Amino acid sequence: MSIITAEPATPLRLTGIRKKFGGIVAIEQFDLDVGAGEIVALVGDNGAGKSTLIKIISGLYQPSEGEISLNGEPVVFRDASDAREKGVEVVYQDLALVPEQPVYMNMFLGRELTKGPIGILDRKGMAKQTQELVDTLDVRIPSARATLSDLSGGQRQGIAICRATHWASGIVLLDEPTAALGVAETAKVEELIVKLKERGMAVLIVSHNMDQVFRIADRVSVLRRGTQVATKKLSDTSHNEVVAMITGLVS
Amino acid sequence: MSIITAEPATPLRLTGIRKKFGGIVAIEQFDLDVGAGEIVALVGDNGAGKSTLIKIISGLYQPSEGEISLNGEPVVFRDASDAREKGVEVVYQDLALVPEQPVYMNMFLGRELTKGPIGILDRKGMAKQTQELVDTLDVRIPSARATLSDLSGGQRQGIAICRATHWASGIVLLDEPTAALGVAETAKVEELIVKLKERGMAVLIVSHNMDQVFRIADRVSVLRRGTQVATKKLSDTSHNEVVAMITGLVS
Amino acid sequence: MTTASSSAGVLARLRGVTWTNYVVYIGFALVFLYFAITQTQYFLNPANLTNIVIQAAPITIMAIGTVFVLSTGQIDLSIGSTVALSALSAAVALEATQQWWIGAAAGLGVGALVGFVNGVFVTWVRLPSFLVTLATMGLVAGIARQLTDLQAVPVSNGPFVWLFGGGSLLGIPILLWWTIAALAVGWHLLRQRRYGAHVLAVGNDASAARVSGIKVTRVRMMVLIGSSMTAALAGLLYAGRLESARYTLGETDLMTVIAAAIVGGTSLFGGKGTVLGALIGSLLMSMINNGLILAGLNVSQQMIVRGVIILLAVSFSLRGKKNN
Amino acid sequence: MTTASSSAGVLARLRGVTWTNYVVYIGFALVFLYFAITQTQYFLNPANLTNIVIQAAPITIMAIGTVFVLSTGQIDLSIGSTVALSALSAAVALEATQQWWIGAAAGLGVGALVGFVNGVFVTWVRLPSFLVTLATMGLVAGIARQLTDLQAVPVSNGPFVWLFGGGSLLGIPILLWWTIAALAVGWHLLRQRRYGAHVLAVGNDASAARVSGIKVTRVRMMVLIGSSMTAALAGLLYAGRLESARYTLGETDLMTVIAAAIVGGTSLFGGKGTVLGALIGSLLMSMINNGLILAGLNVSQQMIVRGVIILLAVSFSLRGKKNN
Amino acid sequence: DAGGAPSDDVPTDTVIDQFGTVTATEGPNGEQPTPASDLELTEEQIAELENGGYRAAIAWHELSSWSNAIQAGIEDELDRLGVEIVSTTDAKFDAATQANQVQTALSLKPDVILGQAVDPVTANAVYQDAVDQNVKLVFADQAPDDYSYGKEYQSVLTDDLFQIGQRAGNAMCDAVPDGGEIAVLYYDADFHVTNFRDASFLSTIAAECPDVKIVAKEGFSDPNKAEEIANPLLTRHPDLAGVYTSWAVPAQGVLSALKNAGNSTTKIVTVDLDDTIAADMAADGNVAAIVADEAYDYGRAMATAAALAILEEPAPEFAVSDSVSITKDNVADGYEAWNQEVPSAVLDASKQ
Ligand SMILES: Nc1ncnc2c1ncn2[C@@H]1O[C@H](COP(=O)(O)OP(=O)(O)OP(=O)(O)O)[C@@H](O)[C@H]1O
Ligand SMILES: Nc1ncnc2c1ncn2[C@@H]1O[C@H](COP(=O)(O)OP(=O)(O)OP(=O)(O)O)[C@@H](O)[C@H]1O
Ligand SMILES: [Mg+2]
Ligand SMILES: [Mg+2]
Repeated sequence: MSIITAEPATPLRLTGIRKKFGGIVAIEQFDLDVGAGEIVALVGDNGAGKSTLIKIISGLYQPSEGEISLNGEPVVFRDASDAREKGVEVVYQDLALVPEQPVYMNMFLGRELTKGPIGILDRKGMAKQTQELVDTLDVRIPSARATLSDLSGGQRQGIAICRATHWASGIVLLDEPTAALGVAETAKVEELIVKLKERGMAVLIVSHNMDQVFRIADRVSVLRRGTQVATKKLSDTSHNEVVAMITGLVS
Repeated sequence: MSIITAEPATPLRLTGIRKKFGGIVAIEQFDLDVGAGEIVALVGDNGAGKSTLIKIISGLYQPSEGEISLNGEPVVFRDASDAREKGVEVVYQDLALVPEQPVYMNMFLGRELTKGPIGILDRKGMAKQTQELVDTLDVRIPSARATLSDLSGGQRQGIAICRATHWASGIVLLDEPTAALGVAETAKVEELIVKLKERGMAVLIVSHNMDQVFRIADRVSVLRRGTQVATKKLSDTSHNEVVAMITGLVS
Repeated sequence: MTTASSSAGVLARLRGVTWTNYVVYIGFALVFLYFAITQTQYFLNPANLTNIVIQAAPITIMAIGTVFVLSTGQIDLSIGSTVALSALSAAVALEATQQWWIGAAAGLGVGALVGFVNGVFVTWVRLPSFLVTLATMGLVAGIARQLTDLQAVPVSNGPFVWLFGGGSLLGIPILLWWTIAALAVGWHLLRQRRYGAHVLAVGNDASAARVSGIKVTRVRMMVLIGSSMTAALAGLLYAGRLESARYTLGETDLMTVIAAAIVGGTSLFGGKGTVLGALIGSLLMSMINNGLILAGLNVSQQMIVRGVIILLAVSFSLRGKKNN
Repeated sequence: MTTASSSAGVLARLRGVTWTNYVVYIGFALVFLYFAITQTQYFLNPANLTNIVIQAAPITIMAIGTVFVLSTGQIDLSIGSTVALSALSAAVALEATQQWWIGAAAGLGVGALVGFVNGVFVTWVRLPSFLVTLATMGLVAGIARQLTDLQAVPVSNGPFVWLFGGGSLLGIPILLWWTIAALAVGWHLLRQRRYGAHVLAVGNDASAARVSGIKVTRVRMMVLIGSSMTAALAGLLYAGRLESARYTLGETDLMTVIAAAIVGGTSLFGGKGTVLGALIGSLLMSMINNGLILAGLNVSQQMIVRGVIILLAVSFSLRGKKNN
Repeated sequence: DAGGAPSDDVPTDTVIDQFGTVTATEGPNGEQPTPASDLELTEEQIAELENGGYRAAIAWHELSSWSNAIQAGIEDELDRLGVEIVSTTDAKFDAATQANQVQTALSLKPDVILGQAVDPVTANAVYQDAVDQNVKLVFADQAPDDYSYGKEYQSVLTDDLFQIGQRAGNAMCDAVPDGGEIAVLYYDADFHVTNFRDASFLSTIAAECPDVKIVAKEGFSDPNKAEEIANPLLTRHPDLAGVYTSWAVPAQGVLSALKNAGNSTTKIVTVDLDDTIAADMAADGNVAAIVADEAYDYGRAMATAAALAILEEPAPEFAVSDSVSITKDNVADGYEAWNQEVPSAVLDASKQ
């Protein structure tokens, strides 16, 4: 692990993260740096602890032990708004959208546009911008004013991705962002992620799709049953080696 | 479309299915037969209408027009229990599990095991069987008595698949069943689906994963923006042709 | 394609239309028509119609506060006793100072305090709002009884009585102005401001709201304070109109207020609220009470017929809405 | 690794332990201890302790019915007036026939009917249970008032009074037996039978329950009938104990019953219910009422202190439970 | 019009019509009244009480400013006699609650229970435990139906309900012109005190000013919502000369309806002292007269009866307290009857 020098501090650093739920240890010990303009993939079997880690970084869970630093500064998030204020944007696996609200409201939730001197909600503006954002992803939705719960699974995931990437300013966490997406939509989202990287974001992506990992990530970190097995440059490893580390068939 | 003869009737036949939500037409017109011992894949972009079709067959939605026949008999399902009683088992995209109940309860919901002369719930028996079922799928869960909402996304999907396949007796509908699963778990589930086919079930699977479609399905039906583009034998088509039909880049 | 399935298609199309959201007005219209026909002479008398609206004023205002509380998935049972404590505090303060604004401030201050206490226990101690407000309901009622030892307190301050009771402006009774103001503020907050969007989001899915950066705790606190403040305002209106305050004021209003909100289309389980609906709901209740008295029924008969009318009116209004 | 984060770790570990589900008993124990210490002489008297349980009997029984209703995500506001109508019907039937079982059947039959009407409007017409039961609450109360024209009706049938009021068996008061029986049946239904699993599933996620083949409509109907039947039984118990029936019986029980269920750990929003918790909740309420009278406080003070004690007891019990 | 016509008939089958024409206050079993002011204790009796360490429990059917005035009388007198009040309860008009409260209070081993039963039928069972434990019972207004004097209970004290109704009736006759129309707002519940008083009011009107027409009898169950009843009443009978209400709380609603309709001619007569009603009367408002009982002395008489019961001395079977008619001219008399200062609000009102 590098010692902090005069060079720009690492956007995201995790040190000795550990998480227990009651008696169950979900994460044993986890260390990782994600640099600016870097995409790190987090892979592992079902129940390995990937989403738990994402939720810890985004302030939804508090780690049982360990430390998170953003840009060299240790931080303690009491809740998700804390993390969000520090520039952490997330696509959660369970999406975390509000089902009975219109799509545009979900897109702007907590950051609604207002207009006029007394700050009236700008519903029209939000709907328009939402449509534009969704269009860039090739995700077709019936209307930006549709109720979220009427959308298909992939459409909802598209909304969640649009929301996170639109507001991204420093760190982006993506938990299986393309799981519900079609072929074309997935390609568009991968493009988008690469663009985030080019804009200098630190991206941490969870994926079960090895092809995807090899297509877009710079490094990969493997979790197995809560234990961090290894963190490697993708150029230094192979498809088979990663799968072997995930399943534990080769150590 | 074949005329019904003396040979065993088709397990599942859809004729002229059409579905509108208010002003939106989700499915224009859909016809399909799924034979015994056959796996048909249903593919299409996000929002194409795949899940809507699954929900129509499983009795959750009523079609605006069209007819469903099971084993040659036209049926009208008022709700999901009707379909279930006729032997239609489903893995829904949004899983349809009860979050605050233990895993084993979810596995046996609506068909709980009982014991003793007055029919007391056999919690122990259900937990034991659940653990066994989940083990065969390689999905690791903390415990069969864990609360469902504490499970990871993949673990939940595993439970939903176990439930549907365990009770399968005639028709199995799977809506993106491996979207949240890891590499090893996906392989196991594909194995299981092939076994269902070997047991003579009619299987309809929705998937965005073309490799998977080509690995396990016999035929594929393509939906684009609610319109049925084509239904083909997989041996008569290619990866590229299917993708082209999905995206509509080649007609 | 059978006839059955295509008529099902028509039905499905009809159901899809969003006017189902507005049919609560049908129930209202039906009840209105019923009384207009059976009790023409008295019911349609303009003074009588004005009375219906004016009598509904405190209920309407509290129902607006309750819309916000229910929308966040909470409930406030303490509003009834807050009415009494606010009215009594105002009356006592008026007696001591004879300054209308001190009386008003005393009443509203009491409301804010009750709401704050509710909020603290709901958000910091994280107790169910039902239990917290049930406890404070008793607590506040006890304090109201203690305050003047069960004595009613006259209110004789002219400006206060004008402002909260008998006054009128541009020929329109002041209670109507208060109703209009509460509606405008409530509607603006719920529909036009971020606050309203956050209220609905918290009630619909609190954890999704939380990860979207909404201060869930603060929203829950605010709606509880708001609800108590509407109850306090209702207390002032009772005090102004009756020119007196008593510990029994508001005692029986709780169910009417919640019913008004729910009849209007607000969900008891959060995530759905409408301010205009609360007005309709509250007018419906007021109209039914008025019509039944005009019909000359005794109390028992009124209770029976009221139950039947509510069932019918609501059946016409809400039937067919999906309610999973 | 800072001290702060490791002490947070300890806290997190403590929170993870499932005993948080059982701490409602802590609140109960604390209140018990408080009265045992401050009112030793009178409170701990065995006769007094028996009184607490016996007085709680109707509330406990109704709370058990309410646990089922709340568990499915509904609410039944009509129980209070069903108590009165059941008691009066039983008393009138007894007067006419002097057969204890006809009286009991009349009371319980009325309960089943009210529950069925509630169920029809909730499941077939698909109205919110809050509105339906609010309407039938008034309707049933009106009928109860009409039935005997506000007159109280004495109950003099020996077997009836023994069975539902003053009797005792094996040295244990009959009301205690009823409580035990209701607990056993309620616990068995909720924990040991499919029915209970379906009730919780419907309340937790109705659409998931539906696709799992659960007859959601039937479950909703059943719990409403069950709830009215517990209210009817409570009515019989009141009639037996008071050796008379009156239209005001049960009028003030509604909130106490719901509070007992919720204090016990049942959720107002469905999906979570506990029968034993309802017992504890109801005993807690009964104990507080008892202790405050013994403490010699005046009525206003009783109301204030009751509110404070409920807040504190519940704070100790429910604090720290996750409540998203 | 079909709907309106029947509603113009004045009902004759209400809870206040069940008594028919009443002529005097007597017990339900024909007990003859003794004046409450006759109750007295001897020096020896007082001494015995002071040294006895006796205990009393008070069980109200419902609390109000009236019961407060009584309670004050009871407290002062029992205090003087050295009898400790160990509990006070409010049954909120619920018989089952009262049963619980009496049962609980018995744990405190009182020597006597004073108070008012929710109703005489349910009260049989409510007080049975007390009877069994030989606790003495002194009731306000009515004893349990099946109880007999000197056996199960020791004394009943009551207002002269007939006199109150009669005073109210006479006040109404004075307040409205000959041939005027009046309305009655009665408590639509089975509650003896108000039912009987209202019956006496009706009888008095019929006897003393038969040309005054009773054009409406409206029942209420929620006294806080009387305005909702008064408004339609005024719509239907715009020429009302007077309104009688069973007690002061509903009168408040009527007053409000009149004020808001700008009506200063319709007169109100009601029962029970109430600061707000008294203030209106003092300020020459709509309220013409109030009838108030001598509640404080009533309370003291109850305490005295309780003391006699403790000492196993005979207390009167049926003692009756007086009442006063209050108009603008003698407001102070009313407050004296309740042993209270005339509140400044009422004094101010009378100066205007
Ligand atoms: N709130 C919780 N309480 C208890 N156990 C939990 C909780 N959340 C997660 N777990 C457990 O922790 C483990 C890790 O879960 P996590 O969701 O992080 O897995 P994951 O790696 O994201 O899996 P998937 O690929 O299936 O999404 C699982 O065994 C899960 O059951
Ligand atoms: N209940 C509903 N009300 C209104 N519109 C709906 C409803 N359900 C689905 N739709 C619309 O119908 C279309 C088809 O949805 P469906 O869920 O069937 O898509 P899908 O093919 O399953 O997509 P995905 O691959 O993203 O899961 C979408 O545009 C969706 O917005
Ligand atoms: Mg995950
Ligand atoms: Mg889908």
